[in-house]
Amino acid sequence: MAEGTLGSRACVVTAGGVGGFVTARGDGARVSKFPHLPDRKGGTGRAVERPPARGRRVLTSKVGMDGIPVAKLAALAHDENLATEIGSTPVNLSPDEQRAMLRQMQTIRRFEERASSDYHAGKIYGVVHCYIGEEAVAVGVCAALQQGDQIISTHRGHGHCIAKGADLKRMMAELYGRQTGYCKGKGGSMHIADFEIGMLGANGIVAGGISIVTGAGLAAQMDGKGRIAVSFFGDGASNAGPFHECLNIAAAWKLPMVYVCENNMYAAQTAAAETHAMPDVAGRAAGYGIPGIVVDGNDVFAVTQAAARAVARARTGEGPTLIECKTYRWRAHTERIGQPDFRTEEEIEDWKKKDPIVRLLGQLKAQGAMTDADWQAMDGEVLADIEAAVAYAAASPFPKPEHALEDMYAA
Amino acid sequence: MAEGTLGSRACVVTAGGVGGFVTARGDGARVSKFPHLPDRKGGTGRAVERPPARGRRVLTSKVGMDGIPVAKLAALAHDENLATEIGSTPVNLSPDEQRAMLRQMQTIRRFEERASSDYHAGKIYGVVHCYIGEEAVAVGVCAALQQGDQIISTHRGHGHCIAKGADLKRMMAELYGRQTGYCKGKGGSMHIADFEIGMLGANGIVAGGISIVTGAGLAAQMDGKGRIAVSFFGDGASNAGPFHECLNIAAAWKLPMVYVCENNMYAAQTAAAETHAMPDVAGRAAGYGIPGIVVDGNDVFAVTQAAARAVARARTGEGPTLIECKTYRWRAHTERIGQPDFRTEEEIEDWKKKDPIVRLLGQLKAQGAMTDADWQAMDGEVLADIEAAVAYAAASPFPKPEHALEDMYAA
Amino acid sequence: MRELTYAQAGLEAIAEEMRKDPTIFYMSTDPALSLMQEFGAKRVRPTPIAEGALTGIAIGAAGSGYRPIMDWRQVTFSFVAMDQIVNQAAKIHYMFGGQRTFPVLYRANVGGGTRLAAQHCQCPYSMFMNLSGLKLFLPSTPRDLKGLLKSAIRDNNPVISFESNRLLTMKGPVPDGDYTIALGEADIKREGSDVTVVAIAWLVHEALAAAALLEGEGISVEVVDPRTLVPLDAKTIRSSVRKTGRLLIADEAGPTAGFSAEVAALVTEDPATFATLTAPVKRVCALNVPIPYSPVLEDHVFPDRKRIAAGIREVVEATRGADGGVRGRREA
Amino acid sequence: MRELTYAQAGLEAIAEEMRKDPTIFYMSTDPALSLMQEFGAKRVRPTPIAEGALTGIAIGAAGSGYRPIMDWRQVTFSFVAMDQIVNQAAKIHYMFGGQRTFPVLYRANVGGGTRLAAQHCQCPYSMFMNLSGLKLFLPSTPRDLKGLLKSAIRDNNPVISFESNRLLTMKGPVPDGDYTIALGEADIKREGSDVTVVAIAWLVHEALAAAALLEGEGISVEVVDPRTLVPLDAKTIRSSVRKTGRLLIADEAGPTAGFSAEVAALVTEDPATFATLTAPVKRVCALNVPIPYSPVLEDHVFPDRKRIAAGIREVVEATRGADGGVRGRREA
Ligand SMILES: Cc1ncc(C[n+]2csc(CCOP(=O)(O)OP(=O)(O)O)c2C)c(N)n1
Ligand SMILES: Cc1ncc(C[n+]2csc(CCOP(=O)(O)OP(=O)(O)O)c2C)c(N)n1
Ligand SMILES: [Mg+2]
Ligand SMILES: [Mg+2]
Repeated sequence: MAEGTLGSRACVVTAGGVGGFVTARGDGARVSKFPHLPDRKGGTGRAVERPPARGRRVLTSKVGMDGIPVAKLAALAHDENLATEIGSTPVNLSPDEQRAMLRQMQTIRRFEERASSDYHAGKIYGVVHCYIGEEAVAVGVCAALQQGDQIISTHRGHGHCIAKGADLKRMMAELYGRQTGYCKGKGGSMHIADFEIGMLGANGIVAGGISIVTGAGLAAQMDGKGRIAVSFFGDGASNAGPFHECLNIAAAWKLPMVYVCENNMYAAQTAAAETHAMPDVAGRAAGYGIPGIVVDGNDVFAVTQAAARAVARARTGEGPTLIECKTYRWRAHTERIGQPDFRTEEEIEDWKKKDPIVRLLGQLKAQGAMTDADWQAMDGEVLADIEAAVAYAAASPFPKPEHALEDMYAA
Repeated sequence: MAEGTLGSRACVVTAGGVGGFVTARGDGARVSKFPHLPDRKGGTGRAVERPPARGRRVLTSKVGMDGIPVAKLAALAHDENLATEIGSTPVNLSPDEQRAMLRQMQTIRRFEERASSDYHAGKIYGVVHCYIGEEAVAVGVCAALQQGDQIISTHRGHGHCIAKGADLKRMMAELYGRQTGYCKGKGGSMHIADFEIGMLGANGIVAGGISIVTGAGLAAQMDGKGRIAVSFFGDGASNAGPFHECLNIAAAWKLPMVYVCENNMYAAQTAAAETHAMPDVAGRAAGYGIPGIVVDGNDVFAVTQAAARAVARARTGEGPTLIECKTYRWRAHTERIGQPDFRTEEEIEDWKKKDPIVRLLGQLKAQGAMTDADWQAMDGEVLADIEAAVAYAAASPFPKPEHALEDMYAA
Repeated sequence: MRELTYAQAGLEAIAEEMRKDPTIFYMSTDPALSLMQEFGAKRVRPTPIAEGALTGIAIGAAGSGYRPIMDWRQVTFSFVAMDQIVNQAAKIHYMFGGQRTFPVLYRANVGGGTRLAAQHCQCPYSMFMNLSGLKLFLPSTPRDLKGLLKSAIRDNNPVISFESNRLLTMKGPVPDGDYTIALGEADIKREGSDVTVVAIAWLVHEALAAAALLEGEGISVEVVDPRTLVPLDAKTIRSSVRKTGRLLIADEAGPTAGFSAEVAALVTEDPATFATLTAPVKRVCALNVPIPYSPVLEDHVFPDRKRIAAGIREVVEATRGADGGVRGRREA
Repeated sequence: MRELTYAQAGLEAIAEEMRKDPTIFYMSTDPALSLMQEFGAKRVRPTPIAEGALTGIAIGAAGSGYRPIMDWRQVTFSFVAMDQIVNQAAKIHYMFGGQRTFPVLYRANVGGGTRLAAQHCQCPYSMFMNLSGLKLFLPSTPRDLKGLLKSAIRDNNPVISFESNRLLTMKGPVPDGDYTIALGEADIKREGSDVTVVAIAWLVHEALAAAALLEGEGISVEVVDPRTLVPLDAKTIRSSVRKTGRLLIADEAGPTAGFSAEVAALVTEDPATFATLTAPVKRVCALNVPIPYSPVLEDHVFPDRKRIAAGIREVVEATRGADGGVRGRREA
């Protein structure tokens, strides 16, 4: 880790072997190695103990991501635009827009609360992966996009769908396995998609979507209409081949791409600290010659500012950016019961205190843009939307068995 | 690119968007973007013109790799051992050892000159990829290894075989498709291997061997006997998924690995500048928290010093290192005729002037460790060895057709 | 005999072998807790999600004296590792002239019924059958799984253990103590004289159910479970067909160039067996589509006891005598 | 008619389509020079060696209005892209309920004869046949290749064009002007009455040579070239067998669960065709090994006209009457 000054401009760079979070201002760089890493003893009550990992140092440093500056830039010294500070304040967002973001976040949460309970009630099949706790990432990134921009999602896809503007009714109908669902019941939670709005699908293969959306980015570049494409993926996916192949191709071809790593510090039951030697995935950007940004993924304004800069870069032909959003999932990896979860109750509770929705609500209240009554009304509307979606799904017919043979080949 | 000082120790780091070569001393960092990149006009006479590449900037900066310090360390600020200077002088090498290195390099060259002419004479089948011009890499790296260490090679494997100590007779017999060859005629040039000496095979799939040898590294770690493993691969392979997956795993698990990228600036007909946004593959090491070293791959002493340090790290449990050797192949991608080669005659000639054998010979002469007569005698011996290998191969029987059914399953 | 689930029998086989042989180690993105607890994180390794590299790492470790087990979990995740499977694992022994042995065991869950849709439900073992250099099995009972896994772990070649999602929680008798089941040996799960049903995995149980049903209709069904896909026990299959004169193949995979096609070919290319065939060969397989999510759709895609029974009736019908009795092959 | 090589016919198809349709672009680690020169580096892209990503990039671009062509070159390089082929390309249209079309063409060279050994010589098309969602073809002549490539480029589904290494330099007549050959239509390359030989790619030519040879022995051979593997023209194959009563399948790939097994099954599961079969089905395929390097070994592994001829004699022998004459199917 080296820190220096290039001319009068603040500059911070990460170097091999260290990394960590670094403020963009160069004042008092804080280096943390895997903050929030649980000690892997204990367990959440529902989880069984996992043997300690391979004798590798388990760092429990609690240097957090609160406070300001909340966004940290790595390896951005060369890019003046990006190296300016990203803060936890709304930039170019009207109160209405900010409220809309809050509402979207709450919609994701309420949608998934319902999906989870309907899953446990046997009305939704297979598996459901909840995004609860990570809502600021999808909403923050999608707020920086325009119609015509395309995104791709992961197995944990409801949040991305809703943030990109998908119809709750058709989403819920898909989860219910109905003919009126987005995929006519052929996809379910892991394959929810709405190509009309540029949501190229949840994907059941970890890192499986990164290449596809990079192809959408290539198409956008060839079109020359200033459209861009965004790949969402997890910390787990960042260790898979397609991450590397696509970042390299996008960098070499200057594709209008934004790669958003949702680092919730776990891939299913495996902690990122066991599979990454470095805490920051964004530190890999430098190797491809592109900016890597680390941002507090529970701060929707910071996320959207980071995204806006990356989107601007992409739209103006400067090429891809890697944004790493540090966040956390509140629920187990999937809603299936009986799966171990090695995270501690304490860690989960800590993160619940950083609830991105509560935070945004607090900011809106502080601005005077929202009262408690407004919030209650908003939540009531959101709940009504979810109810309507459920009612629609429940009233929709199942596909007919013979529909299984449809949609095989396009005409 | 930022440069600074951490305490009293020289430190240099590469940052996103720039990179390039950086001296380990921090004095006068030189940044070059794709040195030696041809302008892709012209052609070598045997080659047809290739349309200029995708309108992307084609940089022809001629900042070279000559002069001292010839080795450049990137992103090593945290590692005192590695950040010390690597020079073009023999360290811990007796004159005999130095002469042995020269002889090995000349053996590779003479072996391939013969393999090429026998290929064109129809005595060797399929395809032959020549390593001529890159001999210092294999010999320099393998000189830093011990028996019991394992290496894996690429489609361009003769040099690695010879440097690891393979028997020329069995090598040539394999190329001749004979029963006495290393693989009983089942492999040929692209699958030459000698597991007894820890040469785990040439591999016909680009990046295909990286994972396998990483498994050998894992075995070495589990054995706990201080053995290590080395992966050779090209600049082309550095863009493939296994490069990323393996470097990450090796870093996370601290495997005793050395990853050696032979950056000859082309993958078949495609220039690295078209497929890499950054000139240095070694700059990717930082993202995994491991050292990345750029070294003049035509300087056998520099290569072997870099390798020795990486090997020491691996042997003492400090984990993997990525070494990038800048080098050049003199011949076309393969010996097959009719394949285009977009490199200019000028570029090829430039590199021939940096002949690693001539350079080492000069150094030995300067030391007084070698005379012209010695050299002639040595070359004569090498040629005699090759002749003997050819005679052995030519006198060996072809396998019987029914041998095709042998070696299918191990007992 | 004590009863274990299919999943338990698999874990027991692995734990028993790991206790005896310190060169065995296990890798998976999320390995079973019981294995991690017993053997610790050095021998049971949670890995990054990089199945491609890990599949190759297993090969390299195998060539260096270890006996790695790489658990891909859902078979659909193995496709990211296909280069290492096809170009490396399957070829490495042969291509290098047998210089080293590569004892690797890969595990993969296959099959539907889980409502996990196209990217988690698939039965692609036939794709691997067309390769040369791997051994493959797909057991239908806890007992078979345990015995085959033990043989595979001790085998000096790369072996893939395909394990059925639908059977994971199914219980069955498992003998005490150490036993193995040899790769390449079919098991006749039920004897019969009118029709041979060759079935694998879950469909063995569906075939047995169909056989029980048809017993009441006077049709005697023999159920042959090959258990191992490569090498396939053509001898047992053919001799069963020579006895019954009729063949139905039941497979949870689609038919095209699949296991079912191979069995059909093995029988019809063998002159002695072909001569005894009294009815066309019948394949009862999944519909030729990716697996859909909605239960209505998924259940329609897969074959089951009903379709097997209907198929058996059809095969028998094709050779039913004018008097309505089932004709034996000799009368045909 | 003018003559072109197989390789030239392929390039001509692509160039002609690219001239007409600006949404077509081409990616390959080392694309053909003629294409780069004509269309420039935006439409004919030399890529990093990252076939996995590029296979997916093609899918994404296809879903965004383009018609990409991704040339894997040797089929063995496609295995690094298998996840994108199996889990994405083959499933994406169906899994998302047909929301978008994905018109991608993949090209892959298959087959031996090049002395390039196991990692460059393989005929794994059967692995892809077992999937649902792709179309596949493997032509035997320059004319067929050109016509099929044009159909494939215009098709709205992912299609794989398997192209034979052995035929690249083979010349054949190619009509002038624009023409297409529909996917899924077999071609009877030679008519005959005693035996049906279903052969693909290079083995069509070997089968024709065998047929010419056997004409002198009084055996009349019909050679059927399916050309397309998925969808496979079962109708033409079955009706040929119903005419001849005998079937031999010649494939450069190994037999197990392969194209040859599928053809055998298609014929023997069809009651009307099965009823006319007078001899066991015969498969003439590659030996079941990875492809070795040494010419002696490689040539031994692959089937050829001699093995096909021997196989035909065997099939005919199996049904030769006591008088030594070849029995027609009706007399059987
Ligand atoms: C190639 C592949 N391997 C394994 C899995 C099983 N799996 C599903 S989600 C998951 C963890 C993904 O972690 P991450 O990318 O961090 O995303 P997160 O679940 O944390 O959002 C795993 C291992 C899979 N779907 N695909
Ligand atoms: C997966 C794969 N894709 C493509 C090829 C064809 N191919 C063989 S060598 C080569 C270039 C390799 O370049 P590099 O890694 O730089 O090694 P070099 O030949 O320069 O030594 C290519 C594209 C292959 N063998 N494997
Ligand atoms: Mg995660
Ligand atoms: Mg190269």
